[in-house]
Amino acid sequence: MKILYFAWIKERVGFGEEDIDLPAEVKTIDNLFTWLRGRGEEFEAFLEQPDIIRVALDQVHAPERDTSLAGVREIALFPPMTGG
Amino acid sequence: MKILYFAWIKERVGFGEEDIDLPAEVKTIDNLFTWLRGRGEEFEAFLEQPDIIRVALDQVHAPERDTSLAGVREIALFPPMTGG
Amino acid sequence: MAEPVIKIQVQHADFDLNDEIRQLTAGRHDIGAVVSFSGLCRDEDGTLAALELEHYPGMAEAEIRRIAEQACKRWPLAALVAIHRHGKILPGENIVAVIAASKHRQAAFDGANYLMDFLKTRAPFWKKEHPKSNTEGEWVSASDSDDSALNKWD
Amino acid sequence: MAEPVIKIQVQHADFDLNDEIRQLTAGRHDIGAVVSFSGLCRDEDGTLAALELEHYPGMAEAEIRRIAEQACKRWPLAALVAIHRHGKILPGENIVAVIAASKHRQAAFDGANYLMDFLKTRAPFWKKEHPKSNTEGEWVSASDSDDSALNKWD
Repeated sequence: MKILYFAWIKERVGFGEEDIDLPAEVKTIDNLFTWLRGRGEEFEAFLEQPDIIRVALDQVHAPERDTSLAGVREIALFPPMTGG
Repeated sequence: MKILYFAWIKERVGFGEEDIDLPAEVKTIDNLFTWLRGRGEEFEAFLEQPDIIRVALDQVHAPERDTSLAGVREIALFPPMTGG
Repeated sequence: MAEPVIKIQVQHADFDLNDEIRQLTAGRHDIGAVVSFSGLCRDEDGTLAALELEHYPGMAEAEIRRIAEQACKRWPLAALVAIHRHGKILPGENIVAVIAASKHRQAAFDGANYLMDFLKTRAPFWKKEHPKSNTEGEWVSASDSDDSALNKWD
Repeated sequence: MAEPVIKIQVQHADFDLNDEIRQLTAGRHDIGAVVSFSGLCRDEDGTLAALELEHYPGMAEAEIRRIAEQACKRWPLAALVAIHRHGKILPGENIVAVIAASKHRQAAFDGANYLMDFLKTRAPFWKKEHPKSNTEGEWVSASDSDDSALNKWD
């Protein structure tokens, strides 16, 4: 699975992109957040307020946290958008 | 008094501008319309439907027909606007 | 916010929107949003040779300025520009431009939209259509939808 | 009306609105109204050195396109263009442009306004402010007024 981080999340994690094999029990966005928290304090830090983190699956917004990751190739985590 | 005519009104009257001494009894826009009708059939023709004629006094719209002409230097008669 | 800049021009020459916008934003860092409207000469049937735009010199500028001043009372605008062409205009060419600049986008959208709606029904311009087939043109009739467009500002 | 033309560009380079409008109206006589919005980098305090615009390549274009397609379902648009810059942007410079073209003016105003409102809150771009005084910049917070601007389209 390719995971992308943007803006201040990228700065806290320390990198913008990784390729990673997710464990079989990570089936939803919620599961992913729980699993990421266990990877170290840089992940815990940006997941302190999980409600403000936006998630896109294969470049489409996924607002529901119980959305399945089955078949997904690219997950992106980012703060609320401030373009325009 | 300077009187200006625009668009198809100008075409019916045959000219766009005239300087004319209005008789003392022409005190309002209504009076002006009545007086103009007496000037010939080209005036009668465009005043057949007086309600659609717009009037400006000194370059300001004057929607009411009982508006006084006292102190006015320039009267313009024209059809509804179609610019923009 | 500083006093809004109002610029009204009635001219035969065409205009360059990018230049106009650059002029009104040059040296200013308080403008975050610019909305422009341009109105073009349509000819869906391919029957139109040209439009002829007649106007009332003096009143045309004064009336658009009055509308622009109303818009500036209603929204916090930094600048408002209107350029209306007169004379012969070919299909596909520009007829009119309105540009509104503000700190935030909704004021710029509303200011430009308001100015166009009132310009259409109050500024003394008249269009004559010269068809390809006919030497004598026809004056365009005023549109009810232009009149009813004003209702949204009540 | 023919299928609407949609053009989405995410680029560092600046744009020329007049050129963009000319391209989309060239050879067409069915467009009577073009509305453009440009968003500029503000700096009212004079404290900003530059904005840095980060984006999600691929999704940024795809998401703006989805919004543009929604707009084309809602209004009879002839063309819809969005150009969003990324990278370093100085005060007074352009950040974003949206252009909507239609037969009539209200569809063009609404299409451009709608595209901007949704682009603001849904397109994956993030602004970082680099102040003159400080080497480390700060990420801009999302604005509640941008979220509530969407309500007018319900």
